[in-house]
Amino acid sequence: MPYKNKIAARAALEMRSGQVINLGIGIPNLILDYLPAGLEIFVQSENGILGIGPRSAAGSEDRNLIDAGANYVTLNQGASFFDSALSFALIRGGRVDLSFLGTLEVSQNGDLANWIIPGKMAPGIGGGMELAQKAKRVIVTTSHTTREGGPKILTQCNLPLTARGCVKTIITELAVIDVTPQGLMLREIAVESSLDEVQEKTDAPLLFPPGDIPRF
Amino acid sequence: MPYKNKIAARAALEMRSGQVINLGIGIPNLILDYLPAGLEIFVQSENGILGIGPRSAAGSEDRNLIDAGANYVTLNQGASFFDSALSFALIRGGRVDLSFLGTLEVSQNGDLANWIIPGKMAPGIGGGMELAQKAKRVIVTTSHTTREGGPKILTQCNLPLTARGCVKTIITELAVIDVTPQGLMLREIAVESSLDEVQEKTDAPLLFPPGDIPRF
Amino acid sequence: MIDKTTTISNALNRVHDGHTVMIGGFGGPGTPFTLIEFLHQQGTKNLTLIKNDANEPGMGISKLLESGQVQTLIASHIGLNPAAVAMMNRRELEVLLYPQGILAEKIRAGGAGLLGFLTDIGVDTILRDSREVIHLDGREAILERALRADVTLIHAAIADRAGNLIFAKSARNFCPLMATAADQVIVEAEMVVETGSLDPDQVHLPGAFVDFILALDELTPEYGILPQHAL
Amino acid sequence: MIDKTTTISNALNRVHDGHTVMIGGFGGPGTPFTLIEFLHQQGTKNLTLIKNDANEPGMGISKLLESGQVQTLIASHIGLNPAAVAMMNRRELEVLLYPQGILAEKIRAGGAGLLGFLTDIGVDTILRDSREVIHLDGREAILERALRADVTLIHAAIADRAGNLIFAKSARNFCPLMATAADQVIVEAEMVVETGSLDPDQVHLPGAFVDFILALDELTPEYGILPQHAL
Repeated sequence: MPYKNKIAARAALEMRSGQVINLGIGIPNLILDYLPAGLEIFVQSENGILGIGPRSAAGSEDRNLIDAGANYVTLNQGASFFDSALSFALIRGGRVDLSFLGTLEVSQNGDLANWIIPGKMAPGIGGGMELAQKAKRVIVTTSHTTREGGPKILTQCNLPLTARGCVKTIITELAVIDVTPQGLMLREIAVESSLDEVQEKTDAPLLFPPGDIPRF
Repeated sequence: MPYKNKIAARAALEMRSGQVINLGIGIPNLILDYLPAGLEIFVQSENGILGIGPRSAAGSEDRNLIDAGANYVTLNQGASFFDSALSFALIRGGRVDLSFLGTLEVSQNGDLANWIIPGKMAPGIGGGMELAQKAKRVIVTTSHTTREGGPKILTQCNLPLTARGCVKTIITELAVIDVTPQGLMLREIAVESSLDEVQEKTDAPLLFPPGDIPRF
Repeated sequence: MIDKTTTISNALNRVHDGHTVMIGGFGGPGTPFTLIEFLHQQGTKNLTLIKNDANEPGMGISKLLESGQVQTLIASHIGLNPAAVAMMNRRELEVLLYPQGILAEKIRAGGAGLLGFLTDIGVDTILRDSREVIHLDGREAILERALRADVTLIHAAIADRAGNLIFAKSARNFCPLMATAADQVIVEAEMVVETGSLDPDQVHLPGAFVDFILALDELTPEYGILPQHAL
Repeated sequence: MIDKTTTISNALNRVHDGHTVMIGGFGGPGTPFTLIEFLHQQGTKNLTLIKNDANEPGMGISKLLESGQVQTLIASHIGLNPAAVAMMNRRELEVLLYPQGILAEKIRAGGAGLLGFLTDIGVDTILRDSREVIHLDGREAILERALRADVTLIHAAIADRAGNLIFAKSARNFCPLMATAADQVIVEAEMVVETGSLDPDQVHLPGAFVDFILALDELTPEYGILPQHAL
């Protein structure tokens, strides 16, 4: 399984029935492919939709129905449409239970940096800042390291922040890590990885729970 | 014709086809009874309606359809419903062409005082302050004097204001008076009244246009 | 399937003494008379109520006012309820009155996760004296804070089990705004339909804002035509 | 009966050089491609555009950007349009970017006749440095001003002749907000129906906000499925 799919599959297990969930662009967009059987969630999209289903099959797209990443999507039972102001009222008003976001950097205290590389990439914030700051729970889904192999999980972020202290959990192809008041706590580790590898590729100290660390 | 109906009938002539119009409580509520033939207006109600028609005939009321004065009303073709925030967006955003309001006092520079008598009557502002301040045109429909015969049209208001300088026209059972930069200009006079009577019952100097003053 | 319908007691035992409660409705339409009646019977007290108006004596929230369950009422106009006006004048009830659209905006701002907004409504009136005033481009503006509540009670015409709502005619008014602005939202619905039976383009309020639904068995006379307002 | 339908030239000659123009749409859905194409052909310039995004190269408002008709673009995210990003980076186009929901609120605030609002979004980030900051209860808040435009251009699925609008699915997005926030509002509609044929409870935007309606004869390929976003 490609690493992105592995992350998405693991991330899917964090959802609970009844939750309102926002899926960011990139890896989060793959999560619906791994929806556990029987789980009933309400996927919100910033452009004014609640109740998104899987992406539309080729040939069955609806020209009026895209998600915030411009993908043609389907609807689940109980879906609804609304304007952009209400869509962000839902986000900023605290009705999004879970927001999955990609990132450039994430720090040991949950700071998130995913929207700007000064002088290099600044296409706009989109809905990410409001989701990061106001969703009840933010989970970062990301490759454990940069394309060049450098760490993305850091003692502190170097890039400008999207929101401070917002990330609760980090899911990578190597590990599931919770951001706790004490620091980064390793919750699970990939079957093909090791404690040493995870720590080596993480530029912040990791805490380990007592006993065996579950594998995924 | 009772004086209230006379005022309403004259006020009805101020409307133009296509206008969005808000009718306050009291005399303004009678205006629809005198709608000129062929005139197509859109009556807005603060509780979230555009396109109100006449009051419901006895026995044909709809329990879900009242205006802001709690009267059961009918709908015209092209009506729509919306929430209270959009209703006041329509008002404060400048899309109400004409607001008819009753008053306690009105001054020669168009100040309106119609919501509070300190220590005596203060049931709340309702939608009146926003209508007075933001409708494109405010017409006051009122008895020319108080129940005790005292003046309501004054050099300046004694009561706390609803909005400053908002009134463009005053319609009473005796006269139609425009508020102009030069002062109160008598536009029309009731057939049964006289210039002397109107001036006597008005506690502010009146200007008279050249030539005959039309009667109504 | 997610099913937010529940019993009235399970829903309303979330309202506790001292809570701030938003209650939908403009006059009769949209007022959740059944939920209010139960709250009255439940005896919850020291409430702060947020509602456009005070209904009329003996009806709707006037029951809560008259029984002394309410400490503070935040409203726009209570002129149709002389009982409430009398309590206000006797200082048995604290009443905070706002221009109607400003009240709607304060609630909406709470629902939209804003801190407040700036308006010129009332800057030239005595309202200004009791408000926070800031200067903007050399002119005065009134700063209005966002309002939120512990619980919102509203009435809907139709709900699906996931909480998607449709309101009828002028019964919409403050209901969808208040549903965005409380930690827990309780809806009484005249009809409950299966999830999936509403057209997504015609839903007035997405189910994400709704926590509990009470299916109304009957509409008591309060919901009907009030003779005093008919011709 | 009131009939707001008109010709495209009569509608669009209200857009003048130097105007601020709001344009509906999130990606394709809701974008008034026909009105934009005519505005492109009309050659109106020095425009300030307000739109969520910049569409994609060669499409929608990108035509106006690429032809140099636009001085300033106020948006939320232009990442799907490398042409716009390149113009921004070469400083051929001034781009002001806001968090998406803040942009929506700024437009809504303009439409609601407010002066601005207060938010905590971004107070802990570099955004703060380019914003107006005030202190509220000992904490910092960002003051965002209301946005208004000379003209708004939007796309609707159905309009009646009085201007009541219904939007389709995710094509609603910014359209109804922008329609409240401009001095003149021009709508292109896929279908125009007689006034009285829409259910008043299902109207998404009341006709009072609409000045001109263009009945679309055909939907050009821009309105269709974009292969680059399909599976």
